[in-house]
Amino acid sequence: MSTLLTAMTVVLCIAILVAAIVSIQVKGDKSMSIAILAAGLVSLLASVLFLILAAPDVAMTEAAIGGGLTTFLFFFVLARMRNGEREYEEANHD
Amino acid sequence: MIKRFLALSLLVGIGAIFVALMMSYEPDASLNLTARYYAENTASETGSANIVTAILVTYRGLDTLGEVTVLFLASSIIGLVLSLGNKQNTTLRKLVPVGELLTTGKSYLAPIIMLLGVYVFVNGHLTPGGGFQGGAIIASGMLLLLLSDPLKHFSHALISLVESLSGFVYVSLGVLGIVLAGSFLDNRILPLGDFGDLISAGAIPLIYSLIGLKVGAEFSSMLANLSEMEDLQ
Amino acid sequence: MTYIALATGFLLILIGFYGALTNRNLLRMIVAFTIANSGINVVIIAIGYMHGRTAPILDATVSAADALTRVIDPVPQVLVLTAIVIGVGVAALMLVFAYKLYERKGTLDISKFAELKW
Amino acid sequence: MTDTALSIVGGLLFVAGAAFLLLGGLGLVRMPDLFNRIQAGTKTTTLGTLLTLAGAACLQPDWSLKLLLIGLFVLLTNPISSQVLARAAHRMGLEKSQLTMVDHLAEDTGERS
Amino acid sequence: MHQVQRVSSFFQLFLTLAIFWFWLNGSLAIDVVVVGLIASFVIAALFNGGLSAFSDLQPTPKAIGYSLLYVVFFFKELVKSNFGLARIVLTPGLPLSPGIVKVRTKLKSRMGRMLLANSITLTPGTLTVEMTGEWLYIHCVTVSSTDTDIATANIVSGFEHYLEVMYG
Amino acid sequence: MADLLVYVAATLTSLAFLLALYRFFKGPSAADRVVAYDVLTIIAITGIVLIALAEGRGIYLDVALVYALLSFLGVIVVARYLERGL
Repeated sequence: MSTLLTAMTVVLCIAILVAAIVSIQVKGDKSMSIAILAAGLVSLLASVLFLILAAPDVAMTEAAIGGGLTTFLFFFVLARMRNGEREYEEANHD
Repeated sequence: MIKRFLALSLLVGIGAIFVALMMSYEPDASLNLTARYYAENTASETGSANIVTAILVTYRGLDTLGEVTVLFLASSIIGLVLSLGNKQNTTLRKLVPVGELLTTGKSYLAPIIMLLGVYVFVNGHLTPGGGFQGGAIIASGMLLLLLSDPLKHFSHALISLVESLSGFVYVSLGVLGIVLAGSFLDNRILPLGDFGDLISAGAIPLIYSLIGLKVGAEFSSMLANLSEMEDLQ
Repeated sequence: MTYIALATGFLLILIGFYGALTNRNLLRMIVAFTIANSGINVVIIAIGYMHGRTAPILDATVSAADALTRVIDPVPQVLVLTAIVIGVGVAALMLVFAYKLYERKGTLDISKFAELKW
Repeated sequence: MTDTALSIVGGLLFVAGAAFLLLGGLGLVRMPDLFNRIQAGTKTTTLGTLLTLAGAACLQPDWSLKLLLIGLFVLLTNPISSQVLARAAHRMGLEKSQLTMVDHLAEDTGERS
Repeated sequence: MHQVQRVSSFFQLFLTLAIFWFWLNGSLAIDVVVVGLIASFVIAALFNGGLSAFSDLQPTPKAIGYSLLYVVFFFKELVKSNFGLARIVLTPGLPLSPGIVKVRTKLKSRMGRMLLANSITLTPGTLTVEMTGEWLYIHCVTVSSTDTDIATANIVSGFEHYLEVMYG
Repeated sequence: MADLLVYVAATLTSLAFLLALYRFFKGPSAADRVVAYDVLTIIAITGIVLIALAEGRGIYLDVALVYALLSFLGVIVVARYLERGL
């Protein structure tokens, strides 16, 4: 079963890196919310990676915190300053 | 443009260090000295099946106390910073109302989420999980309540009561460890019981439950403070 | 497996740093910071992993007697466990400060905060 | 894992569940607009997850209680998230596919369709 | 009267949580029972007014029999409609005719309406978008009829037949 | 035999995962990405069950339990933000 785990690790790592790149590079309408969502996906998938690396305690912490709490904190602050999202587009045209 | 170039060159430098680290890294074939001690003695000394829990609560219990304190500080600084400043233009926010489905769904899911949190921190010494995970799950239950009613105000008094009460009992149990068993936060103030039972491993389930309540209350107070922020233009 | 996870962790740290250095928006910088944070966690856990061994929890499949040969190093896991929880606290603090700056200045663009520049 | 009849059944259930997951992924990529993507994506994956959980319960009968509970939680939480998302998408006035025949909700609330 | 209702709703929630606790632990040892009862009691007291699977369920034997039948019916529908959607996805031309239709429900109790909406959502091909009063707005992958009454007969009636007996 | 079937299932699951990831990467609107996120977390539950089977440890299922009960919160948060209800 070791090859199965290795193959799953490869797939997961690709997914994590893609999500991270989406989070950094995304542009356009609603780009801020997509960036936050992608960061949440990074931590959710990292928790599966932790489980493969035989750390179920850490995996559970990351799943419980990355899934809802962190995303929520970001969105709550973002909802209070909706102009900040639009402003990003103007600021980054250099 | 020059800034971007500087950033990229810095990243290349860091990346080179990382590659060097990875090339020279060789996985250990056997456990190192500390890990060996923990692997051999945890079961007989603390009676806890989960070695991570045993280290977190007993062997390095003082660090955990410090960590919980840091979290407490973070949540109180958030409360302090948000309470500063001008509050004259407080208008009630106009929000899209919550649908009936989410309201009904919340009222049967929130108790189950809370129960799962309690399960996770009570079973901290047997299964993966424990106080920090359980506290986060309880705070997620609070988050569901907040999502289904964004203008809800939590009782700050209740949250800080739970927080300070569990903190007080936690420290008292630690001091009791000095008196009865010889060191701070020693779990052998209660009988170790049978290995693998729910009530075993001395004071570990009790201490971890208190940590869970404390962490849950701290996260909840963070959420409550953030949800009461005002809209900015 | 260790090496794949290690490489992912290092790459995550680099991606996070890149985002934090090149973005001008404060919130985007905080998002990049959390990505770098998870990358560091992945690296530490990957270093603790040992091939062919299993999680440090004793139950029916791993008895206390053969724990020495079957379980992996629990110490990095304890470190990361606390680091994740603290990470949330730090992220929340940064968000609150960003909110306060926005309240004072009406902008999130980092190049507009010029008081401490010289 | 021994090759008893039960484990073969479990393996087959596992493959069937994975096939439904693949179908969900395929639907997610092929469908033209958001509502159809929700239908194809999250619904077929629910059945897929339930089947894989049943397959795991056949392969390891000791775990069946916990696997059943996981399935129940998926059944409880999944519809709520997709309903809330569909409602939000409709409220945002998201563009619907050209094929859409009728939209009573937009007619009744007076939104732009 | 109000007091009686409160106590009974508390007891229903307590019972549901206790069942979940034993299910989670998978054992009935004495310490598990004691801790579980305390935890369920505290949570049920904090969430007074919360719903559970037993809330609003009619206490007649017929309702209990119908709830078992409902589970069977639901899984039958789930598998059937999954194969229906599978055919659509795998057909190269994507034979879609999507739309949002309006249907009517007769159910009044909160839990019954919740279960109806969830069942409609979980069967692929239909998705509840909005629910106001007696009207449900449902997105269908293939709209059979835009008329409210015919759509109601097609989509809702099967589930409603069971739920009406269970929850009244 | 059963092992072989599990391998086949793992391959199909990985394919589904990559397809959903493609939608997450491409997704024209924010809501499309949220759907992809939802599908990815559901598939991850199957992934966790596969890991537990491969390692032969039932206690890993607790993580799947937490995943199943909490991952929908992220979707709800984003959906409420997008419809301006937060």
